[in-house]
Parts: sequence; structure tokens; C-alpha cells
Amino acid sequence: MITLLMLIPLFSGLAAFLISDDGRRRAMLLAVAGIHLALTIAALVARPEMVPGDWFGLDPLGLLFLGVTSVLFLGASVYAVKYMALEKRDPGEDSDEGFIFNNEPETVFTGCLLLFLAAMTAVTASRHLGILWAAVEATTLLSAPLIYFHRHKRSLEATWKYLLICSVGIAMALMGNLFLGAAGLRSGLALDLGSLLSNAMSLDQAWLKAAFLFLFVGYGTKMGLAPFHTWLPDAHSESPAVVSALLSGALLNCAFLGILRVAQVCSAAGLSGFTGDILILFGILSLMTAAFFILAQKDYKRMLAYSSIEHMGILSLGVGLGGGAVYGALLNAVSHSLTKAGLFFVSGLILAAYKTKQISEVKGLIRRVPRTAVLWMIGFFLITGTPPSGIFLGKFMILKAAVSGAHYAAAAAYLFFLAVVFAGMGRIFLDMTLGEAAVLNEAEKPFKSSRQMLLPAACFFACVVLLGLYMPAWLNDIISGAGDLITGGTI
Amino acid sequence: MTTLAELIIVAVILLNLSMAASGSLAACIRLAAAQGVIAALLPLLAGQGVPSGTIVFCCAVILLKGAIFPWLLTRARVKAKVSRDAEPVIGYPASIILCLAAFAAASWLGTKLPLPETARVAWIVPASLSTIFTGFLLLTTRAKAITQVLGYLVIENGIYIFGLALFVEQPLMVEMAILLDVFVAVFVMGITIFHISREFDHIDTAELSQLGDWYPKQTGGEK
Amino acid sequence: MTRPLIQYFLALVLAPLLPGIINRVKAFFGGRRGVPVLQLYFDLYKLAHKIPVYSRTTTWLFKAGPIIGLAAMLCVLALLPFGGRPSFLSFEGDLILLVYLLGLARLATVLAALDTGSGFEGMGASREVQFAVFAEPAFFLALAALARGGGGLSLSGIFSNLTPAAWLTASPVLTLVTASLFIVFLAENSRVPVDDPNTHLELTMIHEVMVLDHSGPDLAFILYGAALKLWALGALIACVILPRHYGSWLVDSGAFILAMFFIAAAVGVVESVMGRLRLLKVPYLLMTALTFSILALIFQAGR
Amino acid sequence: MLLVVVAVAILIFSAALALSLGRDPRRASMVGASGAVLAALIGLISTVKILLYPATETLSFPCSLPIGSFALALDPLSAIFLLPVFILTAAAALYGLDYLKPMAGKKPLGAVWAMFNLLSAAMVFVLLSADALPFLMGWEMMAAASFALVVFEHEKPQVRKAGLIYLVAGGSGALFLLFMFALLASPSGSVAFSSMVRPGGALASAVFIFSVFGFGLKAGFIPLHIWLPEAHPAAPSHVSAVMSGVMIKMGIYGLLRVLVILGAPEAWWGWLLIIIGAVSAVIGVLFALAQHDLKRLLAWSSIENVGIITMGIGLGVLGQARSVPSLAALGYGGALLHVINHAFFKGLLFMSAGAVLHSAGTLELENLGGLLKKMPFTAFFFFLGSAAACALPPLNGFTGEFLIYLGAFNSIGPSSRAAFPALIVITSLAATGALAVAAFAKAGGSVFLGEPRANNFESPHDAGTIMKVAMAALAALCAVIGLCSPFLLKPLAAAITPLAVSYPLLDAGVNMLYVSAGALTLIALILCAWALRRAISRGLPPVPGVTWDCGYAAPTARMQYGASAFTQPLTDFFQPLLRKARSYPAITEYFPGMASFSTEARAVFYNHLYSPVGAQIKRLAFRYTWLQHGRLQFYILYIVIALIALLVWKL
Repeated sequence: MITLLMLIPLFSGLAAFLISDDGRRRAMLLAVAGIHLALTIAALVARPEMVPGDWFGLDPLGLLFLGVTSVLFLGASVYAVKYMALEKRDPGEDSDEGFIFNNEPETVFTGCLLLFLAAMTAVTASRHLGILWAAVEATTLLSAPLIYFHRHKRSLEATWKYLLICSVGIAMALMGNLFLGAAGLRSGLALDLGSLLSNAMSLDQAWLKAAFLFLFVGYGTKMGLAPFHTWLPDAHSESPAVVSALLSGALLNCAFLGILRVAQVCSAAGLSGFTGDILILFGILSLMTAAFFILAQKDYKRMLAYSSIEHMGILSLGVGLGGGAVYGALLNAVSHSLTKAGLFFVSGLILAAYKTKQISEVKGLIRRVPRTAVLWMIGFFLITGTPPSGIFLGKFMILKAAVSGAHYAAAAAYLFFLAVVFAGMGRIFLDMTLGEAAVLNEAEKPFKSSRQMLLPAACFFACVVLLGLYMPAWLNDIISGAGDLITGGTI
Repeated sequence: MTTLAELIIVAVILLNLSMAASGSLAACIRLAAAQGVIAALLPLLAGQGVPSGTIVFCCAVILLKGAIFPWLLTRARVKAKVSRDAEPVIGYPASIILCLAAFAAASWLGTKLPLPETARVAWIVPASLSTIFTGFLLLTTRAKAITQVLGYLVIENGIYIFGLALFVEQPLMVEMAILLDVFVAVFVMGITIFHISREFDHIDTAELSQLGDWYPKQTGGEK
Repeated sequence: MTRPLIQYFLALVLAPLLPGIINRVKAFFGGRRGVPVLQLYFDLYKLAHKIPVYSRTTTWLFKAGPIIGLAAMLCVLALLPFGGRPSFLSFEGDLILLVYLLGLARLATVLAALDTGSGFEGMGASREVQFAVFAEPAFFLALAALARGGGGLSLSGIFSNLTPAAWLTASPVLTLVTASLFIVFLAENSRVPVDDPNTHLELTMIHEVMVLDHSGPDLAFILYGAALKLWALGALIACVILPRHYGSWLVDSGAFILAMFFIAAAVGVVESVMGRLRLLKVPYLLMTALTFSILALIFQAGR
Repeated sequence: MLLVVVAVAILIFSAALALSLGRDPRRASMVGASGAVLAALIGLISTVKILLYPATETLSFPCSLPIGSFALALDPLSAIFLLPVFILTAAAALYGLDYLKPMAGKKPLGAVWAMFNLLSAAMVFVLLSADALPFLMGWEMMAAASFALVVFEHEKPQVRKAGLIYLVAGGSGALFLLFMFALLASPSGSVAFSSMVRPGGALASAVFIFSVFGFGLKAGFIPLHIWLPEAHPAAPSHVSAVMSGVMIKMGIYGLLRVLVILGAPEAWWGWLLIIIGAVSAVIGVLFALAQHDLKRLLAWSSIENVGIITMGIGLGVLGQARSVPSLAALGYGGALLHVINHAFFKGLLFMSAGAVLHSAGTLELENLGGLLKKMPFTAFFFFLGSAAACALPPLNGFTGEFLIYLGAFNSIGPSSRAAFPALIVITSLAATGALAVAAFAKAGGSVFLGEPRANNFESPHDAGTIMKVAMAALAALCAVIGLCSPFLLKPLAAAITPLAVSYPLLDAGVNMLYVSAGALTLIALILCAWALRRAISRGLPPVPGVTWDCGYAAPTARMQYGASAFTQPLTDFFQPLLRKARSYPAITEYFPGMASFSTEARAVFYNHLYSPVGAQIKRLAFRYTWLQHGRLQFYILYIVIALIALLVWKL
């Protein structure tokens, strides 16, 4: 089943390069997304047994992130189909500098999209740190063309930075993997997760620490923790909305999974205190960075990108705090992926309606595109953790754990920066949503946002609200199971 | 035989220094390639009873780093009509001093990380770490996009020195996968460089710093 | 139950005497014969039979003002002890009710004044409310100082608890309280040095200018209300300076009435020997009263 | 209990229905209003039952969430707050039916009604919840719904500004509450109120401080009040009535709830509350005095009344800490009574203001005047409300303050241990009372009395029938409570039992009886005086004339004493605090022509406290953005530095 999960997107992705007929290709994209989700659900129900020493397998942690990725991808492909149609129709005129550019061929875009899905599936399913590494690197390489969909210099610059910074980061992760191997050298251990966990105590502590540091920096770069986040706002703001949504919602989680895996090993080796310090420190650092940059933000897509950094900080903080906070962090990861993807979808519509990413240029959404505006505001309330929402629960649980763990300083900083983020985003969302709509010049006809492009965001938001009111038992099992994996380190 | 291995280590470190010092792009590419090849020799020398899989793997590495990468990069350089010199942001003496400092730091770290006795080659950790730092040096102090790819390659070399010399026992598949990724990475970077050279008149990364949140003129206003 | 009622009606009857006495004293100091002591009674009778003139600007509020003002004063009087004897409406906290009844009267008068839409009356109203802001706390704190002396929260209780012994033990407190109450008394009744009842320039008036447009029976109500207010606040001072209670009710009441007359005479003296303060200075005078009250409290607490 | 839950359900359902009927404003309004009224009627049944027969009813819904539970409870304390919530929301809904009519078609009325009912539902939900999770949900729903109503007229920039300030205040307040609940939950690990216990040592005080910040932001404690005078005037008048009347009281409720959970307070908590209360009361009414927009004035007066309530609570806490039962009981009791009273008279006042806005098209005091003739009912209601707001007998405003006074005076007796704070309370209450008279005399006078100062009125007319009915109901309540306060003491005593022994409050019933007697006497005397007046002038028809103009030939309406002139002596006296901006031309020649003078009341705390801090943070943020300047080399350098730092730190 896992092999199917990976192979179907792989081959269909390769096929997409060959199919020339748009309609058929788009249909295939939707179909593959649907099948992938179906298979994921099947895996969720069946819970295939994990063979020890096997490279691939789905433990609760992997299953959780796989589920999120799959759901996101379905939404994204629904959105993407319509989006690509729109892009085909009108020539790409640059929003801010006004030069004309042409788009990447749709075959390449679709193909990379599907391969990207395959790579991410591999990340979530891999039980071998080497394979995990390879898969993560693959996601980087496959998403680079996606970011460079609009072929103009700024997106090219973004792609270049993304490529280089992430590759360097990933190189660090590779070094970390080797250190991990060195740590296991004495007891002749491979990088197979199962064996690492089962006799983690026999690992060489010094090397294990070094390995964690390198892996943390490596995957942290990919995950967008400050100060390794520098590529993230550029990539998110320059890539098309679909891609930004996938990057923010799925890819960052995958990188986070990498950190979680090695954190698993560390806590199994009794180093949870050591990892905790680092995770908390960088979590707060990311929160601070995100807060300040949001406060000074002029571009709403970058604003969303920084909010992703903020949430990555929250996740890292939660995992670092341990205890109930881990559950909170995972819940937050799920809810954030859905919400942020939805917000990026909406931002794409706003960009289409206003042809600019400048906050100061966007006024009176509620007048010009009411439905989009309502979704935009709902998204704001959800992403800032207004109850009822999964994000709120996650935030609250993390705070509770921090307080009961007597990390008062961390808790205070956490809340302070959350407040700053709230204020900063509140200003931006209000300025954009309220007020009189800017007058259109006769030439451009008002943009009507299509239902098909609003639907995914609406569904995602609904799910997040629902998570804040009702937690289905199976999800609860998975999340708590994953939490046990991270804290307990047991198989 | 370990003496031979240690000779290689010394060679690697010298290559780092020379890369830090060299001003010609072509020379840099060649030096990096040489470093890769030498590094790939390590496992073959380091001891007897080398498994066949490892031999195959080493050959692959030698092929890739000794032949394909230099070819790719040179081609990129020529296609993109990049001028010959490396245009460092800081002077060569400073580069060399930094490189030495990196080596010192690396050896300090080496003392912190005692190698298990199964690994019989001394100075592995300092060598690989200093190579990595040299790579970072190239990345951060050279102006051109292509030199940054080069820096990335040097970092890779550093990692390989460690990995290969320690024969961290990995299934061949994994090794290959990793190798493939690196290959694709360099390949994609090459393509990107072509694009860059098309979009911009030359590939000095100063051109590539338009995106950002830093508006020097602005000050915090009414909130 | 009869005696409180008799006291009440005595107050109602005797109140208009006080302005007469004040005028007589002032006349004496001015070396004139002055108007008869009973002048106010005559005025009230005469005004009651006059036809009122109403500005076209005014509304029912203008007519309601004097009525509410008078009613509030009548109610205040019902709370007041008479010569150390409890009033018929005395309970824990009646002093609070008293102050707020004065407030009600003030609001009624002010609104009636504003109803005319005249600049002068607005001016007077504005000054009235301004001075009250400083007078009320002083008044309250003075009462608080007395209350801390013991005797509960009802005026009757406080004053029946007050004995000559208190004057011996706590003379500074009582002196300060008396001074504070006297200033408040002058301000609330708009006498010199806060206001000059018989000036002729609207710009300098406070109370008089507010009732400029009232005529006939309304004016009668207002004048009578003013007399009652004079009596009411005077009665408090009288109770403080006259702590001595002889057994018999007649003697006590007589002494009390004499005390009231004495206070009126004192007002007359004050009005004769000093002039009206500049309006800007009035708040400072009232803050002096506030200071007296606070000092009294501190001494009281120290005891 | 169940009935109240039903009421919530009705509210939410009617909200959804109104939203779906957005196309047809008339039906949407009908649905919204009738839903609110129906819910109120149903909810009042069990509320009143709880108040008459004190008990604690609990109800718990299944909850699958990893944290918290949907536990609801209805006890007298919540019921005391539910009473005004239901009554005022019902009255406001009725009023809104008429009030919003002219906006049909211009504005999405369906959404407005949905938000209004959602707001009511959220408030009821907050009062019902017995667990941090539903409490916070209701709390945020309340904030969100009221925010949507505040930005109702978002075309105006100042409304948008108000919306932003309100949003930020609400958000940060909620964060304080999160922290507070986390602290309260840390001993037991559960966030249900029933299992929360007082954390040890300084943490208890920390909880208290956080609750003061979190709930104070909602209640409008100075200096946490900045959103209030901006947001309340921005909303439609019936919403302002609800926000000022009951929504800010949710902060008071939360504070009391936390005090119940904490138990055994420290003495200095009481001190803090008394000082906050005194400051809020006096400064609030001073700023009310300085405003010349009617609704802003009313908003500031709400801050004043919250201050009075807080002083009462402070006395209560102090009495608890010093174990002076009478002080505790009277303090808490007075505070709660004033909560109810303020809801009614402030609702009434805001509704009258709304009627004025309808008829005159402006609330600028300097341009109004003489409306009493045009809208007699509204004027009467306004003056009645003002009298109540000035705590004048025989109306309800007096009763609550009377209890607080009683408590204060009781504790300045010869052998008291809380004399000094009591004196602070007495002094500030007295000053507040006098200043309130000034403020409301100014407001009522310049709106309804005299002659119109400007003739730009669009057809002055009195309020519509339904509006009149709503206002009449509240006015009647103000009068009735003023006369029947003794009957309220038993429910109040029941409400404060978790905080303080309640017999002193019941003992105070005697005094309240006397107060009612005094009030009745007053009314009787007024009637007598009125009869006398009638009797005197029988047969003497009054003569119409002109106002005494000192002989000046051509008086104009602009010559009347204006609002700012009326309060100028006081505002000048307090200028150092108020910092009003004056603007007038320098008069140069001997016979000056047209001249103008205007004063502007400014948001002192916002300008001098918050915006500098905010600007500082922003400036810091802008400096920090240097990190993202775009050079790839530096980006990689960050990674190297971080890596090395980590290696040095942790290896």
C-alpha cells in the first residue's frame, strides 16, 4: 500500500510531462490526488503492520503528516486546475513592476507537482534516516521548478535562494546523519529508525549530540526556523498561491518530521533535556522574528509566510516543552497546515482581483469581493488562534504545559509575541478588508472569484473550526500515539 | 596503510587552502574536483577487505566528482560567459587566515568528538569539518552564483571525506540515493544558472538581492 | 411621633426668618434700619399672587424646576434632627440621602436655568455645578469625621451622641468640622464670600442669575426653598456647636432655635465685613474647607 | 438551567436564520428581534427562579477535546448578571427594529442582526460556562461579534481606527486570560472551574494581577480603557447600549468568578481595586465632562460607573481579607446592585442618544439644542436616565451607591481597620456624584433645552413607537428599582454568598426600606408641591414673554451658553489632566470680525501612553528587518554562525 502511495504519484508525474492535452492532464491531477487521499484513508483504517528493519512504514507520526499532506494536496489540486485555466487565459503581467513574463509549461508544473507529492509521501513513510534525508532533498529539488512557475527575475531569485540555502541546510543534515552513524558505530548500528530507537541507550552521547545539532540546523533550515528561515518569505511570496500553500502546509511539516525523528532517538537515549533547550530557544527566536517582521510588513503574501515561521516556532516550542505540549504542537501543526493553505488560496484570489501584493494598495475587499473578504477575515481569526479552532486548543495546551512546567519566562515571551503578531496581522487584515474599495479604471473588469477556488479554503476553515469543537476519536488516537512516540520514544 | 590515508587528509587540507587562495574560477573548479577524487580514494586505501559494494560506490563518486561535475560547471561557466576570476568579497590573505582558523576550530571540535577505535584514520573529523567550513567560506565570500555552487560542492566533499573514511555501513541503495540527490542538485543548480545568465546580464549575486523586507528609509510610525 | 412633626413644622415656619435676620445684621453694620425681619414672608405672599411670565423658549422642565427643588428641600428637612432630637425620618445612612437630595435640587434648578436658553443663566448654572464639585466632598468628609466619633450613620444618632465632653476631648476636630461646614454652608447658600445675593450685575451672580427668568409663584417656591436650605445646613452647624442637651424638650428646642438665629447673625457679620471673592478664587476657598475636613478626620482617627 | 441553554440555542438559530435572510432586510430584522426577545423571555424564567430559590444547577455536554469540557453551571452569581443581559438585549432588540429601518438596503441588516444575537448568545454562554474552555470560547465569540458591530460603518476612518484598537485590546486581553487560566489549572491539571484551586504563594497574586489586566481590558479600567470611548460610539446605538450596559460587565463577572476560585484574598488586592476604581470613576467622569459628542460622553460615563463598581468590589475584597463581614457584604452587594442599575440607565441613555441621532442627524452638542419641544418622550427618558446616572433619589442609581457608601461609612467607625480606603471611596464617590451632575446637566441641557444652535436638523421627530416602548420599559425599571430595592437584597445576598457572609447585607434591608420610604416621601412631596403650585395659580393664566436678554436688541441662538462653555471652569481647572486642545484666532484689530473658538478633548492615555510604546516597538521591528536585506551570502552566514554557536554551546 505504501509503495502504491509513492508510485502512483511518481509515475503519473512522469506521465504528466508527456500528456499534451490540458483537460486530460488536469483530470489526471485531480484523479491522482483523490486516489492518494483514498489510499491514505485506507492506510488510516488498516494501519499496515510495520516490519522491523524495513525502510518504509507508517507509524502514527508518519500517518498524521501523510494525512495532512494528502488532504492539502487534494485541495490544492482542486484549486490548481481552475488556477491554471486562469493563468492560461491572460498573459502574465507582473504585479509590481509591470513587465510581461510567460509561464512555465503546464506539463512541467503538473509533473513536478505530482513528483513533489511522491517525495513528500516518501518523507512521511520512511523509517530510515538516510531515505528520509534523500526524500527531503528530493522535495527541495522538485519544488524549485514550482516556485519558478512565473518566469521573471524576482521568482528566479527566490528559486535560487531557496535552492541554495536549502541544499546547504540539507548538506548539514547529511553530516548529521553520518554523525548519527558514527554514534552507532561502536554498537554497529545502521540508520534504520527501528534499531536506533530500540537500543538508543548504547549510542555514543557526544556524537549523538553533534548529530542532533547538525540535523536540527539542516532540517530547521528547511522548516524555516529563525535564523535559517531567510529563504522562506521570498519563496512563498514569489511562487503561485497553490505552491505557497503546499510549501507552507505540507513541506514545512515534512521538514519538521525530520527533526521529530531524531528528537525521538535523542529522547530514547535520554537526551530530551538537551533537545528541549534547543527547541525552546529556537522556537522563541522564530516567534520573535516572525512577530517583528509581521509588524513591519508591506506585502500580504510575505506576511502569511512570516506567520508560517511563527507557527513553526510554536511547534518547536511545544515539542521542546514536552508533556502535554507535544500533543498541542501536533494539533497545531495539523490546524496550521489547513488554515495557512486556505489563507494562501484566498491570497491568490486577492492577488488576482487587485493585481498587487502591496497591502497599501488593497482596500475595501468587503466591497469588491465580499465572499473572499469574509473568508479572509475568518482565516485571520483562525490563524491567530481565536476559539473555537484547533490552533486555539494547541496554543492553550502548549501554554498550559509551559506554565505547569514552570517555564514562566518562555510562557511570557510566547504570549507577548503572540500579542504582537495579533496586533500586526490585525492591522493588515483590517486595512485590507474594510474601507471603501479603490476605484477601478474602466479598462479592467471586476474580478469574480470562482466557487471552485473558494471551496478548498472554505472546507479547510470549516475543518479547523470543527477541530476546535469536536475531536474525532481516531484522530485523537493518532495524535496521542504520535505524541507518545516523540516523548516516550517507544515503537 | 593508514599513513597513506593520512597523506590524503593532508592533501585535502592543502587543497582547501589553495581553493581559498586561488583567484581563477577554472582553477577552483579543478581543485574541487581533485579534492573529490582524492576523498573518494580514502576507503580503498584505509584498510583491507573492502566490500565490493563500496568499491563500486567509490568508482561512482570518482566518476561524478572527477568528471561530471567539473564538466557541468565549466559548461555553465562558458555558456554564461562568466569572467575567469572568482571576485572574492574579501581579500585572499583574509580568506587564507579564515581557512586556517576554520581548521583550528575543526580540530578543537575533533577533540570534543572522540572517534570510536574501529575508525583507524586520525584527523578525519578536523579534515572534513575544515573542508565544510572552507565550503562555507566560498559560499559567503564569493560574489558569483557559480562559485556558490562550487562552495556547495566543497561542503559535499567534506561530508564525503567523513562518510567514506568511516565506512558508515549503509546499504548501497541509500548511498546511491544520496549520490543521485547530490547529482540532481548540482544539475538543477546548473540549469538555474543558465536561467540567471539569461535573465540578468551577468550572474553576480548582487543582482540577486531584490527581495527582502529591509527599507532603509522607513521609520516606525504611528501604530 | 408628634414631637418630630412639630419640630418639622417649626422649621418650615421659622426658616424664612433667617434671611431677614441676616439682612437686619447687615443693615446694622451699614448703619441703616433695613427691611423688616419678616420681609421674606411678605415677599412670598405677594409673589404667590402674581401672574407668572414664561419665556417662549421654556418648557415643562422650567416649571418643574422650582417644584422639585422645593420638594427636595422639604425632604431634607425631614431628615434633620432638631436640637439633638431625632427627626421622624432618620435611619442609618440618612446623611447620604441628604447630600444626594441637595444634588437633586441642584440638578433641577440648573436644568430649569438652562431651559431658558439665556447666556446669563447658563453661566450661573455652570458656576453652580462647578462649586458643588468641591463642596460635596468637603461636606461628606466633615460628616465622616463626625461619624468616626461614633453614634452610627444617622444624623440624629451622630448628634445625639455628641456631648459637651466631646468638645473638651476633641475640640480641634469639632472646630475644624464647624469651620468646614460653615464654608460649605456659605457656598451652598450662595452667600458672600462665594456669591453676593444682592449684587445687580448678572455677570457676577451665581444663584440669583439662575432664577432670573422665574417669576410669580415659581419665584416664591425658589425663595422659600432657598430659605429652607439655609435652615437645613445651618441646623447641622447648630447641632455641632450646641452639644448640650437639657432634659426638657422645650428648652432644647428653644436653645436650638436661638442657635440658628445666632448662625444667621454670624452670616450677616461675615457678609458685612468681607467682600465677594473673585470667581477663580472660590474653588480654593472650598478646597480649604476640604482640607479642614481631612485634617479633622486625621485628628479624629488619631484619637 | 435548561431554559437558559434553550435561550442560547434560540439566539444562535435566529442569528443563522437572519443571516440567511440577508436578501430581505425586513424579515431578517423581524427574525433577529423576535429571536432575541423570545430567548430573553425564556431565559428570564429560570434566571428569576434561581434568584428567588438560590441553588447551583449544573449541566455538562459530552466533550471529546483533549483539554477542557463543556461544563455549564447556573448559580445566583451568574444569574445576577444574566438578569440585565436578558432584559437589556431584549429591549435593545426591540429598539433596533425601529432604529435600523432607515438603513435597510444600505447596510447588510441580516448580518447585523446575526452579529447582535450572536453577541447576546456569547454573553449568556460566558455567564453559564463552568470551564475555562467554553468560557474562553464565549469570551472570544463576544469579542468577535461586537467587533463586527463596531465596524458597522467602516467607511469612516475613525471607525476603522476604533475597530483596530478594539481588536488589539480584545486579543491581548484574551492572552492575559489564557495565562491566568493556565496558572489556575497548574495545581490540578484540569481547567474546570470546579477543580481549579488557588496556586501557592506568589502565584495566587499573579493570577489576580492577570485577571485584573485581562478582565480590566474588557471592563474598561483606566488605563486599560482606551478602546472603550472609541468603540462604543462607533457601533449602532442599540448595540452601544448593550456593549456599555452589559458587555463590559462581563469583565466584572470574570473578576468576581476568579475571586471566588481564589478565595481568601490578600489585603493589597482590595487596595489595588479601590485605587483602580477611584481613578476610573473620577477620571472617567472628568473626561465625560470634556466630551462634546453625546455618545462619547456616555461611553466615558460607563468607565466612571465601572470605576464605582470596582470600588465596591475593592471594599468587598478588603472586608474579606480583614474579615470585616459587613464591609465585604455591603461592598460586593453594592457593586452587584450597581451592575444591574447601570445596565438599565445606561441602556436608556444610549437609546435616547440614538433617537437624537435619528432626529437631528448629529450628536455634536455644540450644534444641538431645543429638542425637548420636538421629542418630548425621548427628552423625558433622557433626563430620567441622567438623574439615575447621577445617583439621585428616587431612582435606581442611588440604591447601589448607597450600599457602597454604607459599607464605607460603616468601616470608618471608631474601631475600624479599613478606615483609610473607605475614606478614599467616600471622597471619590462624592466628587464623582457632583461631577456627574455637571456632565449630565451639560449633556441634557445642550441637547434638549434652550433653542436649536444650528438649523441643519433633518425634520426633527420623536422616536418611533417601538423605540419608545423599549425606552419606557427601561425607564420604568429604573424607577421601580429605586423604590423596591429592599426586595433585591435577598437575591444579591444569595449571589455574594461564595464571597462573603451575607447576613450584613440582609440587615441593610432596614436601611433600604428607609431609602424607599425617603424616595416615596420625596415623590409625595413633589406631588404636594405640584398641587400647591396648581392651586396657587388657578385662574391666573401665565403670560408668554421672551427670555431676559439684558436689554440686548437682537439675541440669537448662538448666544446661548454652549456645552464647552458650560464646563469650561471645571475643564480648565483640570486641564493638566485633560490636556484639551484649544484653537482660536489671535484678535488683533480693535473691532474683530468673525472669530471662532473650539476645544478638543483628546485621547490622553492613548496619545501619551500607548502610541509611544507601540511606536517604539514598531521602530525596533523596523530596525530588526535589516536581517532580511536580501544578500544570499549573509543568509548562509546566519546558518554558519548559528551552527557554530550551537556547537560551542551544547558540545
